[in-house]
Amino acid sequence: MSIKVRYFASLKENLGRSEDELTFTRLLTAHEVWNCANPGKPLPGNSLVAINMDYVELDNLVKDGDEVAFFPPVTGG
Amino acid sequence: MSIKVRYFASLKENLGRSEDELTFTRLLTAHEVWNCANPGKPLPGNSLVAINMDYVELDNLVKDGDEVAFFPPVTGG
Amino acid sequence: MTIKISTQAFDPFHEVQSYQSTRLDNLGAIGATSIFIGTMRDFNENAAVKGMTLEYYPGMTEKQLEEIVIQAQCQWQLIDSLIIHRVGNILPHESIVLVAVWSSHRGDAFDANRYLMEALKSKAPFWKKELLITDQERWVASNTNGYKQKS
Amino acid sequence: MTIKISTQAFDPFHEVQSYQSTRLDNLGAIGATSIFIGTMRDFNENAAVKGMTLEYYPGMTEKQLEEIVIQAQCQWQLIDSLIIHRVGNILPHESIVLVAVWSSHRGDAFDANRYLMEALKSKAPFWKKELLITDQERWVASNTNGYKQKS
Repeated sequence: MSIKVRYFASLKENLGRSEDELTFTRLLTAHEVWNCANPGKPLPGNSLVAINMDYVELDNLVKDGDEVAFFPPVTGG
Repeated sequence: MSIKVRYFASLKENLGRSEDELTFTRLLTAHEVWNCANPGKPLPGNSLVAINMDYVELDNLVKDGDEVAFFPPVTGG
Repeated sequence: MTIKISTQAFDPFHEVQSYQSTRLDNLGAIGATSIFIGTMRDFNENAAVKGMTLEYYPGMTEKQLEEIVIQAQCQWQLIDSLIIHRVGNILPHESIVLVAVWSSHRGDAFDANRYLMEALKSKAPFWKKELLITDQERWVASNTNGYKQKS
Repeated sequence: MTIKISTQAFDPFHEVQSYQSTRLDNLGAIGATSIFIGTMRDFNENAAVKGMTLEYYPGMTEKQLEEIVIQAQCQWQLIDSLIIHRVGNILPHESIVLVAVWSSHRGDAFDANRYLMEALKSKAPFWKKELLITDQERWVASNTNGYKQKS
């Protein structure tokens, strides 16, 4: 199962990279994807999560080919 | 006591005139001013009244030199 | 605060832009601009309308508008505001009213603009007489309450 | 409905006027136009700001904005709407966001515009990083709720 992970704004800056391409053999939640991609770095509590550009909860399951994005609260407008 | 009375919009059109200059010897309310200026023509119930360009109630007293105005509900904007 | 009664057609975008560039000196404080433009429709209450005459009460109209703006300034933090209202003979598509509010924050700009429009429609002495395409004339009876939810 | 992400500075008045004259064909139905312009201030949270960078999520930002507009169209009767949001490097006084709503009635125009702005600020993936005059950089932590009354 191949997953694209994207990071934006302060999350991206803190991690020092904007995306990961990951391969898993079992179904994971979005939160587990973060933990596998960033071992030892807990996801900041106010982070937002999107799968394929729709907002989801952290316990949503990620499917093969999905794009998972993590980012801080939005501040546009 | 000299009073200027002004009429606007449909009230003016229905009366066929836009103002009256009236002289009274006693204190009158705005409503009495209307009745004296327009005998037999009751003031339409939704009319608004202003004295010297401020909204007032019908039972407000009118002073010498005041401008009393009667007009229908406003419809600007 | 600027209030204008205009006997001529006016371009609301030009008016706002020109006011902003010539009259406002603390542009860096402006975070939010809320603009409302009321335009003459070619229909009203199920009738086609081809023209309108807007009557007002010179002196009282300006006085009431000033009081409305002062009330808004007491309730919200505003940098400036501009109100232009058309009078006289008006054609469909022309602007009737412009209310522009400049503020640092959007809540103030939105709420003050809305307040100014509702207060203007309920307190400023203007009266509309419509000319229908049937050549019949009719006075508009009363303004609706814009805050009320439609069913 | 038109949504634009702009990497260049834009003139909100020119954009609204040009959209209205070229894209709207039923002008006679328009009675109310509500416009909101968000502008970059030269201060924020007690610090002087000399520049800003606006990041976004290409694809998701447009998708979320479209969903917001569709929600507004379900709740209010709208003739058309235009949203422009700036991204990239921005200077004080420049426009960040434009929301314009055309409707027959003012209640719809006001309420939809307010809804669009609040929804945009809470849902559309944009992130602001401020450059202070001290040359320090800082991410804006979160947007306020514009409906909330200030004390």
